[in-house]
Amino acid sequence: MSANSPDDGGANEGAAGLNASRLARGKPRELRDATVIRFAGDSGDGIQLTGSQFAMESALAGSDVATYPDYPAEIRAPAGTTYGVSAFQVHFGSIDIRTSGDELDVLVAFNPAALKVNLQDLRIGGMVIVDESSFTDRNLKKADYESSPLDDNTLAPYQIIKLDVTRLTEEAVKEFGLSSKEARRSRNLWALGLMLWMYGRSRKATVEWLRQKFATKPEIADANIAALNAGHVFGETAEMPSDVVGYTVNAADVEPGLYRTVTGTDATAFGLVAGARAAGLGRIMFGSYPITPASPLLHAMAGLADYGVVTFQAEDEIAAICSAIGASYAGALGVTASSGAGVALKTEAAGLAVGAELPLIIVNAQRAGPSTGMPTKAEQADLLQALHGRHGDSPLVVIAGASPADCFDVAREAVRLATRYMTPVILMTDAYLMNAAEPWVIPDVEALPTFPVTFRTDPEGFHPFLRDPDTLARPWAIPGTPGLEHRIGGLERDYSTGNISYDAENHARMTEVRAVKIAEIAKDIPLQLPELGNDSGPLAVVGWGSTYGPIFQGVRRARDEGYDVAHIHLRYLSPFPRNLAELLGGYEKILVPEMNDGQLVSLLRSEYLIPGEPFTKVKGQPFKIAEIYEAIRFRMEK
Amino acid sequence: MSANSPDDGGANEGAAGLNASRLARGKPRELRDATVIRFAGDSGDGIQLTGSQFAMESALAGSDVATYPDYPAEIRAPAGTTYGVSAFQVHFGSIDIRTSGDELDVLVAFNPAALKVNLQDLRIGGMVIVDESSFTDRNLKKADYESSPLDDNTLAPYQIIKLDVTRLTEEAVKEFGLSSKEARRSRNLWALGLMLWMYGRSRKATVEWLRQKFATKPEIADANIAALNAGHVFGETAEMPSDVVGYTVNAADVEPGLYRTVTGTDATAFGLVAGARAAGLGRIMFGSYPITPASPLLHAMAGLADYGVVTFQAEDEIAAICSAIGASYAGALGVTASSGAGVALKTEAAGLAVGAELPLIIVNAQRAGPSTGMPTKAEQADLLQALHGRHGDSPLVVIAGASPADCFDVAREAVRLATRYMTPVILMTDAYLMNAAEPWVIPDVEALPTFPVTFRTDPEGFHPFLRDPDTLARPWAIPGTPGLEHRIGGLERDYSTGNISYDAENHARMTEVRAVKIAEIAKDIPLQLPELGNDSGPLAVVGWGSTYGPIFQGVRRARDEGYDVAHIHLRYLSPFPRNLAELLGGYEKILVPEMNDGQLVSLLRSEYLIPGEPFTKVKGQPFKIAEIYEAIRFRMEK
Amino acid sequence: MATATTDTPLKPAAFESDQEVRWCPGCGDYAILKGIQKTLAEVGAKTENTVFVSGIGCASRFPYYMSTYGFHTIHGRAPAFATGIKLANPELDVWVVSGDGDGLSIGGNHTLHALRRNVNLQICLFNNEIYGLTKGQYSPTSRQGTLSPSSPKGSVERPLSACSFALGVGARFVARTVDTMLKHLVPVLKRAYQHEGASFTEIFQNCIVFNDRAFSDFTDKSVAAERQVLVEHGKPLVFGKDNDKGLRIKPGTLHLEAVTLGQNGTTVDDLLVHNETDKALAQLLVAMEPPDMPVALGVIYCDPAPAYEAEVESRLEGASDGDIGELLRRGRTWEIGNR
Amino acid sequence: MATATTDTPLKPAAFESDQEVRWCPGCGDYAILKGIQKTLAEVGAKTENTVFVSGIGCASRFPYYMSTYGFHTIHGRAPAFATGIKLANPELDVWVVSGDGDGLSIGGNHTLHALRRNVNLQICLFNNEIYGLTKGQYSPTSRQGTLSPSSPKGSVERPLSACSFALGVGARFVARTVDTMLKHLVPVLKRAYQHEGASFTEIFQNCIVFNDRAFSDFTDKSVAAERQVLVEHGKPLVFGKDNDKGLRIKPGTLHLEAVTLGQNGTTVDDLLVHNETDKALAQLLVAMEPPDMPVALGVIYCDPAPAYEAEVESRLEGASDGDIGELLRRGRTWEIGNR
Ligand SMILES: Cc1ncc(C[n+]2csc(CCOP(=O)(O)OP(=O)(O)O)c2C)c(N)n1
Ligand SMILES: Cc1ncc(C[n+]2csc(CCOP(=O)(O)OP(=O)(O)O)c2C)c(N)n1
Ligand code: SF4
Ligand code: SF4
Ligand SMILES: [Mg+2]
Ligand SMILES: [Mg+2]
Repeated sequence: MSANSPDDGGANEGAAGLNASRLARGKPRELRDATVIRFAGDSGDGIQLTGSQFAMESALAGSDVATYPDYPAEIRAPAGTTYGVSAFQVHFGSIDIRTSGDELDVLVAFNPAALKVNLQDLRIGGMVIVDESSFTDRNLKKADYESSPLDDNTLAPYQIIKLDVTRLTEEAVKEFGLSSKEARRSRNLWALGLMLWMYGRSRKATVEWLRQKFATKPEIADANIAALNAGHVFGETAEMPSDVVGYTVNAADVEPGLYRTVTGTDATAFGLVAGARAAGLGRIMFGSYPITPASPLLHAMAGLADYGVVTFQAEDEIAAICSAIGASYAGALGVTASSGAGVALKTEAAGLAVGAELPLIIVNAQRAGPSTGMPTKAEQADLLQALHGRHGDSPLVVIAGASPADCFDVAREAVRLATRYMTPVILMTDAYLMNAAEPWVIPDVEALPTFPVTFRTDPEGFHPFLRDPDTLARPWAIPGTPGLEHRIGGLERDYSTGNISYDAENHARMTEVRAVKIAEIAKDIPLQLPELGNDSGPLAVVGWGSTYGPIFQGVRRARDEGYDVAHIHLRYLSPFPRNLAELLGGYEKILVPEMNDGQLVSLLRSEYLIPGEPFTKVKGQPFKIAEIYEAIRFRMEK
Repeated sequence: MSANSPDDGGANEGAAGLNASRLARGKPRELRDATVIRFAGDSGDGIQLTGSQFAMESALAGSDVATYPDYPAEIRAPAGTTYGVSAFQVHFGSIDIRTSGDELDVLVAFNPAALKVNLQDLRIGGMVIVDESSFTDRNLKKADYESSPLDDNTLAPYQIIKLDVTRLTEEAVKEFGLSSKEARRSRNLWALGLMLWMYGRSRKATVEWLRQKFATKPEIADANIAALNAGHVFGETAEMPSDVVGYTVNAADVEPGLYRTVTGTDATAFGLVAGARAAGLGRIMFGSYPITPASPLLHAMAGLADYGVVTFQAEDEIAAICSAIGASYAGALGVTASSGAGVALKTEAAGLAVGAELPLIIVNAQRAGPSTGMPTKAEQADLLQALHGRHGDSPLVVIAGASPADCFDVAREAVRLATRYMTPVILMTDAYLMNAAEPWVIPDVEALPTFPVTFRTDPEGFHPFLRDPDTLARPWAIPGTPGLEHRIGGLERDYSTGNISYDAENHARMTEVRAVKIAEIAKDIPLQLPELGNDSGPLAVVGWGSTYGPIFQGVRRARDEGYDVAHIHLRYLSPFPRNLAELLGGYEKILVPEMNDGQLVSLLRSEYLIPGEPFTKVKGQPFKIAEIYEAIRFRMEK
Repeated sequence: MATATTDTPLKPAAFESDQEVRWCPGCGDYAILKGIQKTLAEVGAKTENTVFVSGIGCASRFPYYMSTYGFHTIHGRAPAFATGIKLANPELDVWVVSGDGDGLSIGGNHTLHALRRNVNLQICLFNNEIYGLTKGQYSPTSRQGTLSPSSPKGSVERPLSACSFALGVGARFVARTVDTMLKHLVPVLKRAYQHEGASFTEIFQNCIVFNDRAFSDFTDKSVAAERQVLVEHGKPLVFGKDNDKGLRIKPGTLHLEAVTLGQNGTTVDDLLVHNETDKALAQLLVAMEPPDMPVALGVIYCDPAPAYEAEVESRLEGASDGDIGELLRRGRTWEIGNR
Repeated sequence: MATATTDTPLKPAAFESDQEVRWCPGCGDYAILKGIQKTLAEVGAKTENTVFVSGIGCASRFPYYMSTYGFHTIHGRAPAFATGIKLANPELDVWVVSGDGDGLSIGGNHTLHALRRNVNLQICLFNNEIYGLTKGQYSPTSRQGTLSPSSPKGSVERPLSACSFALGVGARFVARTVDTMLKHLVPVLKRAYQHEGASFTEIFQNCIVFNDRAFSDFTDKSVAAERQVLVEHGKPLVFGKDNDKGLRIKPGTLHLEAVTLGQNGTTVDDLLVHNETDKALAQLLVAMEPPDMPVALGVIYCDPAPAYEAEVESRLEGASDGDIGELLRRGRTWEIGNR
């Protein structure tokens, strides 16, 4: 196929490309189950777009995919610096993919800094593709390389492909008469074209996307498409080193359905609106104050006005949660989201929501602490804060998302529990979950179960702390309702009138009912089942939150090798599932991997007196599959 | 002795009174080990003064004493209302007294409301003294009594003494020509005089105090003294019901020394200044925002300017703790104090102090929660918040005072640990501890051990996170020191330079060193010993904080009756004493009484996997000795 | 303000709750309570559409004594709760009751941003220049040198002027009245109620227990007439027992001066006429202090602009029931069939 | 300000730290960094006596780039930390560096109270009318209608005027300057440094990435002269390319108007002379906005009063080493002998 007519390619163009290349290079493509590619360069190099497009083409070709973007901590660091490096990782394959991958099979580095920062993650024997022309003395210095890694034997352990991508791109776009600065901007598309060739992927979606994006500047679109095609052709023709072959990654055998990719951020936003709809609530009042990595959720919600979302960018996190509580008091679904320091500021008001027994959802996108810590890095160290980080005995619901797509279900569940039990719900996610993306079978929202709320309207026998005998929830009686005028607040309330009470017995009774109300929710949530393995045996690996992927894969690998190990993953942290004691009791050893100093394990030990063993990683990074696998082997062999 | 010359009374005037009364009434005084008296009336009735004076006279007579004031929740409720009742309880005796007492032996009620609210605490057969004249229909209605308890048999189970105290007082002060309104004001002194007679106490201190207080209004002083003496005479002469006798409470066999009474508030304030002095720190910067029951500590500190204390009444609790951290950064001792909601607001900044590793003392005067809860009532429900109520893994030191006087030692210890280990220390007290008072042997502060701090001055090899190999503390390098200019903050810091670092391994290392630094403090604190009982056996009752008194007495009572039970009381909650696992391991059962939903017990279970049993009381009131005792018996007999 | 309808207006008593009022006998809050109940009756407010939101403090006990909806929240945050309530249901009449500590110390920032955003709330600040509920510590409005449990040698801090603050942060309605001046308080609060957007009303309130007579220098019957100027839009700024004094621009300056009518020929026509839309005038009026100048009371500034929640609603462009299924399918999707 | 001594003053470079500056290329913060280093050199500040305290934000990264003491604290609280530092050691020169979000959104209340108390701090607010570090959401100073990730349909909120706010809460020194106007910025900051008590300086700062050219309407070379009035105490308020324009009191009002010299006989003598102690004038100056009026830059208000920490120290009356043993024995005590 010619570079000028890419559009004749199509869904099965990967196959076409495959034949083409066999003809061209006489070498057959090799088959791969799964591959991890990382694109890395300056923030200015369009790395994120390149990566997402590659992921998209892979998904369209039927692969299972997981991606993770790695933005620099600085807003826009000077070009060529190590701290300015932006990266995007794509893990795709014909098997099911649940993490963005342990080690890199291919690293595409647009400059020395990108190589410097990312090389450590490339597996021995992996492929590194660099743009020679960017390895100038100046750039080498910025990346503080004494000598060029292209000349010394830094890259000896790897398969290195040096290409003058810049020149090749410039040639490809010559005809469109762009400045060489503009031309350089297409480098990423040239490299994308090459990688799409290498994995036998179509360019169709990318071409469409470019046409759309540059609708107003067709010449830019054409130039970019030319660069894309040139990279592809470069692979097809014999210009590549002879030891380089193309690969075939077959379609994964995944659940049939209509797919899209979602980040944890998207999924949470979708889940919240779907949950409010299922509850029959016309409005979500999302009060928040920007903070990394929770801000994207504020941005996403701000785009959902047509779905009943009002966003309020408050002056601080305290005003944010208070506005959300006020909104719930007035009959909307009050939601607030934050991270680290911002969540700490919400603890006083969260206590009021517990005492006043109002629905509220607090999304905690955890990041590495303590204090400001490492704002862009993931951690799970706020679990104990979620459970105990308020003054007084103030029980509430805590649930956690396990994967980007899982956040949809968890967000809906948060709405159900908050409204059904008139309680705050803390929804735990983290920097990894919020930014990572994976394909998602779009659910038929109409078909999902609903859980309509009923606002109290009957004045007969009403008082604000009258309890539903089943749920122990108090009535949701909202301003505007004649005959239900009442006063609530943070002072202790009388069990049988709702008025202020300093009575000793009453306080004991109210403290107990608040605790029982939450504890009894265990009856209304699913029994805990292992994700993998038997419901008893020598070892269970117990996790929560974003460690799902690596634990699942690590346990699976161990099981494939014959180890009798189970994976148990908790969505419900407060209350715990009612059969958890029994389930955990069935294993000889309990191993609890967490991205913190051992928080869930301390809860399990205290709750069930089981000798759970912590396995902690506090590096602001997800576990690797291999780390989990090794931890299992080590414990089962000794 | 005549009412006009009270001053000839003296230290042994109690005895004199005793002879006098034997002569007068021909009835010998009965001996009592210990007695609990509560004075109760309107806030306007001078109840607090009456009670404290009685306590003082008892202490001066050599009794051991413990007192507890019970202020109304409202600032100044309308006269005669139940919610406007003010009370003051005095427990005194010749045995050692560690609580303000379970049940009342004597209730002095100045009006119906006072009777209504307090009668429930009077033991069957106890004595109730009322001012008849205040039992008007109006007052009875305010206290919502259908019929007068003086006429129906409400008081049948008790020994009731009806006196027209108002008239008797008016007569006594007639000669001074006060208005009957003013005269009425002396009712409390008349009653005090009577009680002082009943327990064979001197009036000397009270007379001196009145002369001093009304130095400028001698006629008021005279009137009050006359009322005081009249009450005393009334007891001595035959006017009392024949079944009423006087009592003798002998001096207690207490540690010799110079005594004063202290509340937990006083003791904490004294301990902080003594601690700063021992550390060689010239200034305490006490930043706080008023909140019940912590405000009195702010007031106390505001009075200690001459001892190096600067107080800053901040705009809120966040500014309060931030100002304290800033002060510590600049080389003073930063201290902040609050309660409930206010402590919740400090959690974000506390995390910064953990990350920046600066000395800081946070006093938490716990009150009943959640949210605003019951501001004047005591609770211990902030323990888990103290340990885990921050985002991220952020370990710090948590210690607790056990009795009013103990707060002096604990406050000094807080200063030692905060400065030696460059760490925040949370000092836990509660509404009971802060307000309760007990006699205290004034220590020779000069003789107490010192723990001088050394500010870093040597630029050689300096960086802000250089660690002392013994303590793992970083240097305290304060602005103004040439050559040590440096920058610190909340972002993760590089282990070996102190500069900002997002490095994965470094974060893991710093997280660990922060944890180890606190854990290793266990080497620098005393081994845990039982307060009572053996270091192994069938049952240990484990407590912390203000439950000390009732647990100690309850365990002692049980031991007196032959039960082999031990009392273990924890001052150190983080880290725990290094021998705690071993010690607790020595008992078959562990019972943990707490004024919360079971917080310490959850820590012990998680930490040591011991099946500690919670014994909770969440009523905003201290445990009664009998409650502890019964709980022990119940567990040891079944 | 919002949907007050006037069919069979309720009597003041209809706004009393069944709870016993528990302020100290003689507290200025009692008079304000009566005044607000009278105001609600006169504007024809409905109990079910009215919400009183407060923080913590003696003043903040207010909602318990009203028969409307009420939310006694946490210290200093009432304006944030109230904003959320308006964003959930703009139809409600929402009043914020706060104290000088609650609204200007811990809550200063929320008061600031509610005023800046112009959320349609009636913010009533009961200023007794002291922390009442916590037993008498000085507050951000206490005069310098105030003796209190936390300032035994007299407070050091300079007081904040509540109204200067409100004007400085962009409030579009600023008024001032006195607890005991029922005849003045009610009409002022009616104006506040009728004002679209955030209204800020400072009510001088006497704390008889911890700061008695804090305002007597201009509220005592004996001096009131000479020490108060009751401003009214369009009327000359006259004051004094015999209306013989007035305010005018000190010629050639940006300042006001008090003059006596008749004296060297000054007549009413020389006096400044109050213009409540003139912010510069408002700033000068709120800064006046006795003895040299009278204290300005009444609606000092009123210059309406669209309310925050109204503009938020307009941004929503109606549709709030969008098809979520369609939302999820939007953008790049792909079908995977059975294999 | 405090103990700057002038023996062998340091060069600006001496105030640079060894840390690589990591703002975006072209960020206005670079120019301010240079300006402050120059200021410190010129006033003869000492690195060991100087502390920079900041909150969180791009602006708040500032302390890392200075060779002085520095504390990068938490978001919005810098003034509270700085107050504690001054109360621990009044001798230190303490600067607060903050952004419009840090200092006016989450931190508004602390800025307010530090200014009200008049703590001797140099508060520099880098106003780029955007949240830079969190990637471009609108801030409390953003113009209405600002398009940002959190306001896809344009922001609804009315912006706060930093200087009106500062004047409203009782600041005694209020100044304004521009990141790129080094020759103006340095003298203004020197004044701020020399001012006893809290100084508030708003620095218009260009965020090239998220809010580029936010101030170009009055900072662009082409328009600067016509759109800026550089105020100087005692000098007439003149502006314009050819100094042919000026400000005067609109006769008979409390307002300012811009006039052109020469036109219907106006001369310099008709113009208002800047008086930095005149608060009313200051309030009018900070409220001026283009195109009708020029933006006022320079020391707009300066009317010193005793600094907070100085008055605190005076209350201490020296003695701080009182005999603690004596303290404990004070009041009622009694001796219990051996029995
Ligand atoms: C977070 C928090 N901090 C402090 C308090 C204690 N507190 C309650 S009311 C109050 C101040 C009351 O003063 P003001 O707002 O002027 O109201 P007033 O009692 O004078 O009417 C304080 C400090 C609290 N309840 N919550
Ligand atoms: C408690 C808390 N809330 C939110 C954040 C996230 N955050 C960091 S900086 C910032 C605002 C930055 O804007 P500005 O103060 O104007 O500084 P700039 O970056 O524009 O210089 C926010 C919201 C945080 N770090 N801490
Ligand atoms: S303390 Fe003061 S403000 Fe509070 S109720 Fe009593 S008088 Fe009123
Ligand atoms: S984001 Fe804006 S303010 Fe922040 S460094 Fe970049 S240009 Fe400067
Ligand atoms: Mg007040
Ligand atoms: Mg900004």
